[in-house]
Amino acid sequence: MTIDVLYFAWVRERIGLPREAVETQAETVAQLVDELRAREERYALAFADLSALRVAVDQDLTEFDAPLAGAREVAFFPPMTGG
Amino acid sequence: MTIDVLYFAWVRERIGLPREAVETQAETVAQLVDELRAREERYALAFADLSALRVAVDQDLTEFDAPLAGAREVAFFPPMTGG
Amino acid sequence: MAVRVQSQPFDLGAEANAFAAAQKGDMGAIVTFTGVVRDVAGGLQAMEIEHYPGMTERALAQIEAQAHERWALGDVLILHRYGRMQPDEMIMMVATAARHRRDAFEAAEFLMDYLKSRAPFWKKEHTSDSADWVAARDEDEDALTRW
Amino acid sequence: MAVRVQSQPFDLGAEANAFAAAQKGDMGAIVTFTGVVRDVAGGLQAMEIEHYPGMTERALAQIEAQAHERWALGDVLILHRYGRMQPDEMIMMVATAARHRRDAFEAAEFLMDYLKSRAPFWKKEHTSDSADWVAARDEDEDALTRW
Repeated sequence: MTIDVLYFAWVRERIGLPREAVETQAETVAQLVDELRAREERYALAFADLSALRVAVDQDLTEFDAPLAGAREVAFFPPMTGG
Repeated sequence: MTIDVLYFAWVRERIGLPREAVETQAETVAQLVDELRAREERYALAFADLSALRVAVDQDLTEFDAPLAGAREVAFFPPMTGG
Repeated sequence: MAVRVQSQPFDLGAEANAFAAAQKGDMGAIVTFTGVVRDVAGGLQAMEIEHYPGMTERALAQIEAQAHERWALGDVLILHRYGRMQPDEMIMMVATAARHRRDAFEAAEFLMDYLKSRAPFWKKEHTSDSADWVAARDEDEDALTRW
Repeated sequence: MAVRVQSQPFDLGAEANAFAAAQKGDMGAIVTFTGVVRDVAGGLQAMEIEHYPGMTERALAQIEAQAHERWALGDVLILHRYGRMQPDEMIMMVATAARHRRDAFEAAEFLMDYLKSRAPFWKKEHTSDSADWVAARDEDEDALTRW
């Protein structure tokens, strides 16, 4: 399946792009992260510490063990600092 | 001594005037209240239930057993309803 | 110190903007509370507010000073009207500025709780056939135990 | 439902007045919170706010819906900017209306606590020689345990 993967804030800066289409068979967010980490150093660095990251699947906050079945959009970003 | 006695809200309406100068030897607010009650029915009615009244001496909220030594102004009124 | 007691209407927007513009330094949080005349029971024609000139300003200044002692605040504004008001008119407002939002919120709630029960204002509701003094609510007195 | 996400500045006074004027019935209590760009460490030239278009509006609408479920409220406004801002510019505001002041205050605090940590905004501080993403504060995450 093809998933739109989005990056924000320093995750975006570290990976060097705001979004990309990713062809994957990953069944969970964590598996998708493993595939991305394996690509290049910049991905490995961005995903080095998952406790410093948050993830949203189809624009809802979720956990890294969340399933990806049917997902169209996955976003990775640091803890939010709005307000 | 002469004390300015002020009335507000329904206390003012019941007694029928907003303020008056009272010549008194009362040593406490409670003694002053007793003197006022003895004057006329409208005072007796206004001061019938002290739990429904509040008192300020020289513009500070206080209790009915507060001393009057040196006081220049005593005000009686119902519980406040500002805001 | 900013305490204002007046009979004239005030403009919430103008007051809020002026208050915000006056904050210097790192006061990043601004809270306002505004009280509006509402016709809860139906048939309200006017709200009349009596106060105790002199003591009112004194009580509000004391309440403001207590807020400054308890929280790290920038400016504080307490503005309260007296006299006759129509439904939908604004009765009063408070504004607080602080570095942290919790301080600004708590101080504004504190100011409201205290001025409700400790500042000498009395409300009278006028309908077409009656005029009744508003009774103090036990829950307003109880609110003071929070602080 | 009133959620607005925009890059343009907003006028607190105009928003507060419009919000108050829209309240009907017995909503006698109006609370606003406004967040302002402050230069806490010194040397701040600009604050940049990035957000996640689509998810932002969705998250704010969910937070607003939760507030309506938990408190008896009139209208709610959540307005948040993104893009580049100077010190002293307003970043965001919330407004709540309720019959009782406690509901209006609590709902406004709830909205602030949730949007701080659950709406997809990220702040970056620009000084003359650096640009740093603002770290999330533990106390902001901890604030959610109140609700």
